[in-house]
Parts: sequence; structure tokens; C-alpha cells
Amino acid sequence: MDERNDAPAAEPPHTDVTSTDTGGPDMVQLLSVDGVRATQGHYADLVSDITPEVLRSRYRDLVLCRRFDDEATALQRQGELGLWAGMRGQEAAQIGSGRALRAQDFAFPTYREHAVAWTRGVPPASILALYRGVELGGWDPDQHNFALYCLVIGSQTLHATGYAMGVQRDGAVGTGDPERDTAVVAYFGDGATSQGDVSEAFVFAASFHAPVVFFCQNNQWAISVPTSRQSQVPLYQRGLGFGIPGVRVDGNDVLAVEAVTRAALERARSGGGPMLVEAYTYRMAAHTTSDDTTRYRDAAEEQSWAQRDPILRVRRHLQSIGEADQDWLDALDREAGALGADIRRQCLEMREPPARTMFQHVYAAEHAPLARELADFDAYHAGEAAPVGVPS
Amino acid sequence: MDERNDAPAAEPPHTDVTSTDTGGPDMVQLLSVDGVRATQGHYADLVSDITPEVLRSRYRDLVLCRRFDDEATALQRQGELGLWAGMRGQEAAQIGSGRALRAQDFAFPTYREHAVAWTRGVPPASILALYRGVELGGWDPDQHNFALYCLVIGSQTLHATGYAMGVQRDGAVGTGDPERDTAVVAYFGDGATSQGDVSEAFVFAASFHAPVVFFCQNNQWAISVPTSRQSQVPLYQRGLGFGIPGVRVDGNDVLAVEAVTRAALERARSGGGPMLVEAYTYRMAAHTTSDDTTRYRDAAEEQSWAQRDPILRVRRHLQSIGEADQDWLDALDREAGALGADIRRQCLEMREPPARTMFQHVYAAEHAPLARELADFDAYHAGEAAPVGVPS
Amino acid sequence: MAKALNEGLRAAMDADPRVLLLGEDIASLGGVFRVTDGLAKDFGDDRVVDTPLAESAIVGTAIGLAMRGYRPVCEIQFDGFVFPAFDQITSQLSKIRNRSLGRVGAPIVIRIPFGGGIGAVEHHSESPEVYFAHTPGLRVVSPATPADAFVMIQQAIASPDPVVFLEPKRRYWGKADVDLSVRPASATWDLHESRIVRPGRDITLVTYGPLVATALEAAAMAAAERSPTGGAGPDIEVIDLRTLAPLDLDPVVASVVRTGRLVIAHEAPVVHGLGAEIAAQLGEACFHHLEAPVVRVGGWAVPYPASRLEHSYLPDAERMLDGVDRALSY
Amino acid sequence: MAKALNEGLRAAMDADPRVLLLGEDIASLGGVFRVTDGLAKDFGDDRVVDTPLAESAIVGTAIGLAMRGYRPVCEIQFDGFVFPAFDQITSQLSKIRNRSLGRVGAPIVIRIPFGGGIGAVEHHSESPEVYFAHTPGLRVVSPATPADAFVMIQQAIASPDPVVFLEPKRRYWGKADVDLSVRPASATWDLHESRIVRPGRDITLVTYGPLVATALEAAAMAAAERSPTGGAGPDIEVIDLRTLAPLDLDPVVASVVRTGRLVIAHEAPVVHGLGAEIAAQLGEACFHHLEAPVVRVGGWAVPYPASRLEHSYLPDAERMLDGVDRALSY
Ligand SMILES: Cc1ncc(C[n+]2csc(CCOP(=O)(O)OP(=O)(O)O)c2C)c(N)n1
Ligand SMILES: Cc1ncc(C[n+]2csc(CCOP(=O)(O)OP(=O)(O)O)c2C)c(N)n1
Ligand SMILES: [Mg+2]
Ligand SMILES: [Mg+2]
Repeated sequence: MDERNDAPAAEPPHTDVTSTDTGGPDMVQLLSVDGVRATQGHYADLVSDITPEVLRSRYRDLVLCRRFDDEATALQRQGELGLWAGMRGQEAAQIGSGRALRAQDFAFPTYREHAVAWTRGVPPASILALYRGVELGGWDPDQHNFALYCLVIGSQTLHATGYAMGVQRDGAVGTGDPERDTAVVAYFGDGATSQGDVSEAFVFAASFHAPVVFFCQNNQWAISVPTSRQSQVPLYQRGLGFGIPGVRVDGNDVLAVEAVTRAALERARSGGGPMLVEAYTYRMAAHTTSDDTTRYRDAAEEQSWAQRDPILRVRRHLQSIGEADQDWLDALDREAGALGADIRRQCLEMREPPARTMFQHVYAAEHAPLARELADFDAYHAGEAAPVGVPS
Repeated sequence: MDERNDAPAAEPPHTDVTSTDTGGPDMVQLLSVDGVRATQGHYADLVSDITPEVLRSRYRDLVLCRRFDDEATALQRQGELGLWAGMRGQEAAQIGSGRALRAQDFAFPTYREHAVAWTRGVPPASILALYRGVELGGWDPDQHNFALYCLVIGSQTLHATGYAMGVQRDGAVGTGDPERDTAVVAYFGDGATSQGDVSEAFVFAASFHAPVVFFCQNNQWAISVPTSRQSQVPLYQRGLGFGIPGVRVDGNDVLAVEAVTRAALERARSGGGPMLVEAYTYRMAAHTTSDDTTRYRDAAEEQSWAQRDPILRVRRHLQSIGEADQDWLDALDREAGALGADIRRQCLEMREPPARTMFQHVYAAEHAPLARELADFDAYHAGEAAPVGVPS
Repeated sequence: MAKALNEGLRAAMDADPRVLLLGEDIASLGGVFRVTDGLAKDFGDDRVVDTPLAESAIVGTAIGLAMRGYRPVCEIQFDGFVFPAFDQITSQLSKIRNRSLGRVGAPIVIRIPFGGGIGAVEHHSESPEVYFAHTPGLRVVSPATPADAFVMIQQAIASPDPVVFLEPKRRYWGKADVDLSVRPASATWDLHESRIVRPGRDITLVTYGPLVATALEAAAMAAAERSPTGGAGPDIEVIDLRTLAPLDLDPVVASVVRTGRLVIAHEAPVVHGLGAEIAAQLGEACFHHLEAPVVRVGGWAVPYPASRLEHSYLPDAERMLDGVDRALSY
Repeated sequence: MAKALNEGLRAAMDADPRVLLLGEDIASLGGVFRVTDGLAKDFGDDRVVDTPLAESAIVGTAIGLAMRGYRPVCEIQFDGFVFPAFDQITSQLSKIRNRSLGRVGAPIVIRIPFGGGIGAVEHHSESPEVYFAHTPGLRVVSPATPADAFVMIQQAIASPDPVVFLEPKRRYWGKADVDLSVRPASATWDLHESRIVRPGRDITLVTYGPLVATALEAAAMAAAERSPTGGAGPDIEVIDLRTLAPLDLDPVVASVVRTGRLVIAHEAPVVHGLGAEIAAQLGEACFHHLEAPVVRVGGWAVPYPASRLEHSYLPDAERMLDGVDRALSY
């Protein structure tokens, strides 16, 4: 395919039926690896409002988030972060699903949803606070309708389900009011599907018909363990026996992800109950900066997925329809550079709070023993290093 | 249907395709409520070796186990047991599956599998030990290939899966040697399907292709909570998304249960991996003797299930083919009476062991602090009630 | 006490529409101990929720509900069944406020019928309080009387912090007059206040929950031994901790300063039991006042035994008095 | 120490074909700390099993494997992730021998990298030892040195009882000569023996796992203050508990009888920490020998803080010396 082709090719309309990708025939795809956009079909119709202009803004999301990720990785290498869990390769799954959310919706992330955070307006630097080790949280969940990161695999799916049960009790489901009806989305990985909590979340969500979308990014690996160890049937089917329909979407196709997530969210908001979306994608980088992928997967696999880079295909598409000329791309590059520099600056400026703040917010109400411990703490730190003396 | 009809009716052969029962069209049934036996079909063929003679022995199992259950209930009412979890209505599900086991197979029960225990040769009185409160266990699991009861819902499904993984490592799967190839069966209830442990057991069993059959007795209730609260799709489908095929069988049909369980066990033994059997049945009595069913279900429901009593239909069938004359039935009644009396006698004779035995078997190896506690215990009990004195 | 708790829950639900109950068999059945009897009928299925059978999910969804502004009260059917929820309690519930810098609260109560003495089968008689008391971020309380139960359950629900609410199940059937007009705002005492339930001069006996009644029995037995002419029988001061986390040991210290001797009793194993911390703190606070080592009376370090042996496992009045005697005769 | 553990696991697997390892990322990756590095290659996938991501299932299936005659060693990836398995450990693993009257054993080792000090994110620096030590039926140990780790992991695997094996993760990288010929049968000491790692005259400092090295550092700092002319700087006796359940306090008692003063240090919160039980027992055993209250130095009663604050959370040599000073100047 000629990347410079300015006008859409005069081909028969592309449909979203399936992909010939490794995701198998059930996978929804709207943008092929070559950058051809499907224009007909159920899911294509759902995103017919995504004009080239909107798609350019998605592309911008993708590029900026990748830059954010790269900058964080670099900061970690330079000792400015304790750890970084990169998302390279998963940007489309995150931007597509994040952009499908409405303001009133609420998202529950794992520790890797940096691009979803981006769509929720969480400042990138806030995320670094956690990985820099200066905070355990980083942002106000209620300000962004985006929960704090959750490092214990699977736990957050229950919180999401409970939150959705609260939404039901608030009468914010199925009213038909688009500003009011609310969905919840729970992010989790392929490995997480094995945790009891995730299955229990399916049980509760199905039983109470809760407005929650389970969004599984199957990035093929749980650290060093391949998805096949967690399940020998496609993960989007995991919900079937719980009464939760599932759909597999090409997680490297930002358009398809947005379409599929929109449908699932709308179903939830309108009272249709929970649904499972499996975004079939790939963790292109290591699990975290502490990980060593050479121990468990080969370069060929990584290379084959590099072909399916979620950013590449959007650029190809935009270029193919003449919506991404070099000037625009260059400007975006500069914007990304500035973002990276800004994130870096903010990161370096981030100091840990005074140690005594660890005693704060343990409880909301008074707690005498802790107050005494804090007094001891303060006394210890106020005094000089305790003199070492023989018994008096 | 005329229960006295001595010869099989000259009808077209009955098949096991489906039942018209409340279990729905997918449910395997071989003995209708009226006592008509299906003689053709996949599952019917699997139990073609179950001659009327064998069926008489199954009937005997059912009758004796019910008597056991009744006796235990009576003993509890009289204060001889602390509690009793009855199984009335579930005898066929338990006898059918228990009789499908081979000697080398291993079963992991809940707290209600008294009739499975019966098929494993566990003396009924041993089971009473637990409910009488004189022991926490009651039998030697390895002697009967029948694990101790498990009161924490769902836990045992993981033990069963692990045991099955051990069977695999022993090379006792898929050798073709019927004395060697071994399957494991995990019993659990409809309520248990919601526990994370059960889903995790599915994950491990599927991932490792372990020779374990998950046998769910859907008795419609988890104490006061109906199955519909746990799942809105039939439970036999729960395994689908884990890669575990499922089948629903009429749990009140001892023949169908034996057929379906045989098939699942044989599949496991031969290396075909795990399978889920849902025995669709009914807890005709209260959850336990502490329970009060009037608070959550109506008599009409109980009555409708009474029609489907698992014992009744076998008798109808045996009578219809002239294999259950009154003399035989009377003799069986007497045997049951004797069994009941014997169980009662053994129960009443059961004394709690000396209290100091609670210190035994906490550890296999030496444990100094516990030895000191035991010494304190002995000293305390050796002395008179400690004199109460003012400070010396 | 079951009835008092029922009334307390009702008062809390009346007072605040955000309060809702989650648990197994709590709606139509009213809970296996009937603590929630009638509440589903009066407050509806949305506020008294029979959940699927999964404790981790009960606590996990409660956290989500709390994030949405609700104040869930979870019932764990028996002490032994709280462990599937231990991860959600320990790693999520207890930390959420701190890690969010106070932005996300978790005003969740986890009600657990706990302890032995009812002749139950395995896993129905556990005393897991230390697991929770050792976990920063949680509060742990246990009422000993119906009157306290009525007030404390309301206080716990009103607390902005997560509270593990341990109900001494063998005292459920205990009856007493309860002033049903008390509300958290009108209570004269805080959720986290220990109290002297029986003053005494000779020795301090500290306990909580199910054993408070037993301790009073022991004190009465000792008193019965006493004669006006100065016969045997020590005058035992009994303190009901009520709050296990935070501990309120000031009354205990004040008492031991007077008596010089301390016995601590609980059903949980002595080793690493609540008594260890109390002994450690008192050993420091009353270093010069203790006339004898602190004596701990508790469960043995074995799995909770078969029910017919539980009387030999559980501290009774005699064993408490034996402890008293050992402390006094040191 | 990681390498010593690796060698110990290898020796145990060589010695007994029933030993197998279960865990997340332990095969091709060799564990996130490389403790199982190379073992999958040498012993095969059947004996070094990369499991699906579920801790309850890891322990639960280990119990089943043990019932079939295997001796599973489970790896929990980090301390904070043991809680999903807490139910299986507490209600099943710990009780199975007792409830079966000794017919069913559970020779299972649960390896847990534990404690802080490596600058990790949340849930990766927990010290859950008391939860296990308080649970009858479990054994709990923690090695402090590579040499001990090598022997203790073999002893733990050889134990017929379940052992929670706490590996001080910040000492994984510590190197030392290890005698690789020692086997459980040839070891001169038992798994459950504490030991004096540094004799001293003035005060006893008890700790375990990660803080043993810190305690030695503190003792060295104090010694450095000492002058031949009798200057400041107490002579600190350092005891490495090694075994947390059962506790082996005889050496501690003997030491305190000599020194009259005791400081206990651990990373876990002080409240209900291991030090509480030790203080309680010593308060009794050394009632007349203690010249000052037992001093406990530990983590604060707050959730483990963000990593950049952990130095203020974890007891370091200075805080230990502060505790020593408080005990000495009482
Ligand atoms: C309960 C629990 N167990 C183990 C871990 C350690 N751990 C962190 S990430 C991870 C793999 C997660 O895989 P997946 O769910 O596929 O998410 P991904 O990292 O691929 O996004 C593991 C095992 C954890 N965080 N929580
Ligand atoms: C983990 C756990 N939670 C709660 C309970 C209390 N409980 C005992 S039986 C039961 C219902 C079980 O229902 P089901 O699995 O359908 O089995 P059934 O009793 O009907 O045979 C409950 C909630 C328990 N034993 N274990
Ligand atoms: Mg993954
Ligand atoms: Mg049931």
C-alpha cells in the first residue's frame, strides 16, 4: 500500500466482519494493519461519527501517550523512577476504550492504563508519582472518574462491580438521559482472568445486572507466562458461562476498540448488563523496567507484532486519505517532545513529602495509639541521633 | 402408568435425548419420573451393563442412604448430633456418581456427600463423628479414596485439582490400563460456583488438562439463596469459557447420573481433561437441621419436587419390569431398619476423646511451645480447681 | 444481643439512606442468626442484598459501593469464612484512605459473628481478631452486651473508617434492657472506649466480647468466697476492652497501677493473641507497678477443636480464676 | 542469598523426586528474583511449574498434590500477594493434619520474599509474619544469611509440617561463602533454633530476617564508640531468631538473664508484631531480671509508605541504637 496515496482508494467498501490477524476470525477490526478503514458493518456504523478530524485527534493521543511512556522509561533508566510498567503496543486499546467513555462514566485501572488515564485528564506526572515512590496514589479519583491504580491483580474488578451497583442504586442506568446514564469499566489483563476475584466480579455483575464493562487487555503475556497458560479458549469467551457476552476486538486498532467499547458501554448504561471486551494486543516492551523478556520470548514474536503497531496503522490510514501531511506530523512530533520535556521536568521536581505524612489519612477519625506513635516519631526526628551510652 | 405392570410396555424404544423436566431440554435423563427407562442413545448405551440386578442394588443404595439420612436427622433432633446437613432428594446424584467411580479414583466431598461416602465404603457412623462434634475428620481418606469433608465452600475443588495434577505426574492417566488410569471428582454445590476458588480450580484444571471431574449438585438452593442469584445461565455452562465442557444431567435419575459421570470420568482417565457435570436436583429437606425453609421457599415447590423423588422412580421402574416385588421391598425395609438401628447405636456409643488429644497431630514434628502448653493443660487438669486466695 | 443489633442496624438505616447491607442469606432468611430479620422487608432488596456466595466479592463490591457514596455493612456468615475476603480487607479496604491521601474513604462495617461456645462444626468458632488488629487502617471492636451492641453498631456504621465488628455469637441469645433511643450523636461514650464493668481492689481482669460475661462470673465466684472476716476470695476488677483496635489501655493502666496484677483472657490462642500486645504495653507502662507477671489465659495453640472438646479449649471462669490465682500467688 | 536458596532448592529436588515447585514466573523466568533460575531447565516443567495467576489455587492445588504424596514448594511472588491464598493457608493447610488425626500431612513450603528496603511499589514490602505465626499448625521461619538460607530451605522442605518460609528480599543480593555440602541430615542445628550471632554483655537485641544485618551494624557502631578506657558504647548481644513459629526463646531468656535489658526489632508494625509476644513471654520469664521495660522497635502502624519514605518507616541501625539507649537509660 502506498502510504502517500492522498485519496481513498477506489475499492469495494471494507467491512468489519473479521480480521485475518492472529486474533482469529472472531476479532473485530476496523483499521487493517495496512491502514484501510472498514466503512460498512455493525461496528463501522457505530463510529461513523469518527471523522478524519477526530481520528487525527486519536492519532495525537496515541503519539503523545507513547511519548509519555518513552519518557517514563527513560526516567526510570536514569534512576528517577523506581519502576515503570510500560504500555507500548497497548495505546490503541487504551485510547480507544478511554475515548469511548462519557464524563460520568468511571474507570478502574490496573497499573498500566496510562493512556486511559490520559483520556480521563489525569496529568501524566501524577502517574509518575506512584512509580517514583513519592506517593501511593497520585490523583483524585472523583475528579477524573478514574480510580487509583491497583497493583493486586484482579482486585479492582470487584470495586468496579460494586461501584456499578451503586450507580444502579442512584438510578443512573436506563433512564435514557445521555448525561445521566452511567457505565463503569474495569481494566485487567490476560493473567488476571485466572484470579478468583475476577470470576467473582463476573458472578456479581451478572447476578445484579450491573452496568460494568470488563475490559481485558490480552497482551499475550503475564510477565513471563503466555496467555495459553491462563486459558486454552479465547478469553472473550470467559464470560459466557457467567451469562456475560464477550467480544474480541483488535486491540491495536483504535477505531475498532472505540466502536466495540462504545457498544458495550451503551449496553451497560441502558440497563443491558455487563459485557466482556477482550482487546487482543501485545505488550511490546518488557513487563516492567525490571523485566527481561529475552528469558521467555523470542525476538521474532516481538518483530511480528511490531508490524501491527497500533500507531503505524492510523498514520498509514490518515496518510492514505491525505489527512497527515509531513507538517502536521512534524508539529505533532514537536508537541510530543514538549510533552516529554514537561513530564521530565515535573518528575524531577517531584519531591517526596515529609516522612511524617505517612501517618496522615490512615484513619479519618482520631486514633490515639497512632497519634502517640507520631509523637514518638517526631520526638525521635527532633532529637539528635540518640546518644549511645552505657547504663547509668 | 400402572406401577404393577410386570412386563415392559411395548412402546417404541426410549431415548436419552432430553427430558421435559424443569431442567430444560439439555438435561440428560434415562429414567423418567414415571419409571420408564431409555434404552437407546449415547448415554443409554453407556449403562447398558446396568442390568435390572445392578439397578436393584442401586435402589438398595438409595433406600439405605435415605434411611441413614433420616436416622441422622432424628439423632440431631434428639440432641445426639450438634448439626446434620441432610441430603434427602440428592441420593441419586450421589449414588449415581459414586458408583461410577473406580477403586483407584479419588473423591473430594463437601459436607453433604453422605451417599458418595457410602459408595466409598466410609462407615456412616464415621460421618456422624463430625456432626456429633467428637472429631473434626472421621475417616482415613487414603483408605477410602475419599477426602475429609470440607466446610469452607469451594476449597476442596482446588485440592481435587491438585490431586489430579499429582495423578498426572504419577503417570496414571491415559495409559489404557483400567486399573491404573485414575480420575478425581470434586463435589460442590450451586452456591459454590460463585466462590473464586471454584473458578480458579477450573482455570488450573483446564490449563494443566488435569483428570478431574467437577460434579456440581445444583439442588436449587444455597441455604436461602436460589440458584438464580448465583447464575442466570445454566450452571453446566459455567465451564465453557474456561475450556471445560459441561453437561446437565437429571440429578434425580440415578441411571443418567451414573452414565454421565462414567463418561466424564473415563474422559478424564484417558487424558481428555476436566469436565463439568451439573446434576440438577433438589434439596428436599432444610439446609441443615438449623435451617428454616419456610422463610424462603414455599411448600408448593417442595411438593412439586417430591413428585420427582429419586427413589420413587427407580422403584416404579423396577416394579414395572417385575424386579421389585413386595417381599423384596419389605426385606429391604428391614435391612434399612437394621442399618438405622446400628447407626444409632454406634452414634450413641461415640464418646469424645480425652480433651488433651486436641494437642495431637497439630504438628508431625516436635514443637516445644505446644508441648509446654500441653504440660500446662495437664497440670491444670491434674490439680484441683485452683484455690482462690488473696495475695500471700 | 441479636435483637439489639437488629435494632441498631434498623436505626442506622433509618438515619442514613446510604447505609445498605450485603451478605449471604441476610434478606428473606434474615441471616443465620436472624440479626437482619425483617430488614429486607422494610428496606427492600436494594438495601438488604442477598449476595452470591463469595466473601471476597462481598467486601470488594462494598469498597466500590463506598466509592460511589454508599455505606455498606457486610455480613460474613461465620468467622471462619472471612478468610476468602482477607485480601480485599488487608490490601484494599485498610489502605484505601491512606493511599488516596484521604480522598477516598471506606466507611464500611464488616460484621462477623465470632468465637466459640455454641457447639458448632469446624470453621464456625474462630477468633480472628489479631489478624485485623495488626493491620493498620482497620478498626476492630466487639460488644459484650446487648446495650453496647445496639450503640456500637450504630457508631461503627457512622465511623468514616472501616470497622471490623466482631459479634460474640454465643451471646446472641443474651437478653437485657436496651435503651433504643441512643444514637451515635447522643451516646455518652465513644466507639473506642474501654470500660470498667466491675470495680475491684485486688487484681485486674481484662477481656472483651464473649468472655466479659465469663469474667464477671469469675469475679462473682471469687466474691462469693470472700467473708467479712477477711477470708479468701480476691476482689477482681473486670475491664471490658470493647475496642480492640485502637486499644484503649488507659483504664487498664490506671487499674493495674492500683491492683499491681493483671490477667488477660481471650478465646484466641494465647500466642500472638491480643493479650501479647496488652502484656507488652503494660509491661512498659506499669514496669514499676506490676507485682507479678501479666498472666494470659486463652485458647490453646491448636486448631479449634471438635465441639465436644471446646469447653476444654475455651477459657471459663475456673481457668480465669486459676490465672488470677497464679498472678496473686506469684 | 538468592543463589544460596537456588542451590538449596536444587539439593532438595535432587534428594527427593517428590519435591516440586509451583509459582508464577518461576520456570523460564526463574522467578522475579531468579531464585529458581535454571531449575526448570534441569528438572523439567513437571517439577517446576509456571502456574496460572492465582495464589489461592497455588496453595490449594499444592494441598492436593501433597495428598497425592508430593512435596510442593510454592512461591508467592511478593509478600503482598499471599493474601488471596490466606484462606487456603489458614483454614486448610494449617489444619489438615490435626483434623485428619495425623492421617493427612501437608509437607508444603510457602516461600515468600518479604519485607521492605528495595524501593518497591505498593504491596511489595509487607511483613505478614504474625498472621502466620498466630495460626496454629503452621511453622514460620526466616533466614538472615546465605548460609542459613541454604540449609533452612532444605530443612523446611524436609519438614513434615507446612512451613511459611520468609525470605528477606533485600538480602537476596547478599553474598557469602556457603558450604554446599550441608544437608538436613548433616546440619548441626535444627530448623527451629535461634542463635546468638554476636555476643555482648550490656543489652540483648533480638531480631530476624532482614534486620539481622542491621542489628549487627548497630552493634558495630556501638562498639566503635567504645574505648578501652571505658568510654560510651554498649556491648550489644545480637540474637537472630530464625524461627518465628515456634519461637525459640530460651537463648533470649538466657541472654536477658545476663544483660537485664532487651530490644526487639522487626519491620512489621510494632502493634501486635512478633515483639509483642516476645515482650510478653520475657516479661514473665525474666520478671526479676529485667532492669528496664522491653523496648520494641519496628514499623509504624501505618500502611507501608511510598518507597521514598521507607527509610523513615524501616528500623535502621540508628533507630535500633535509639531503642538500645532508651532501654539502657531507663
Ligand atoms: C495477586 C497478585 N499476584 C501476583 C502479582 C505479581 N504480578 C504483577 S503483574 C503480574 C502479571 C499480570 O499479568 P496480566 O494480568 O496479563 O497483566 P499485564 O501485566 O500483562 O498488563 C504479576 C504476576 C500481583 N501483582 N498480584
Ligand atoms: C466460604 C464459605 N462461606 C459461607 C459458608 C456458609 N455456608 C455453608 S453452606 C452454604 C450454602 C452452600 O450452598 P451450595 O454450594 O449450593 O451447597 P448446598 O449446601 O446446597 O449443598 C453457606 C453459605 C461456608 N461454609 N463457606
Ligand atoms: Mg498480560
Ligand atoms: Mg445448593
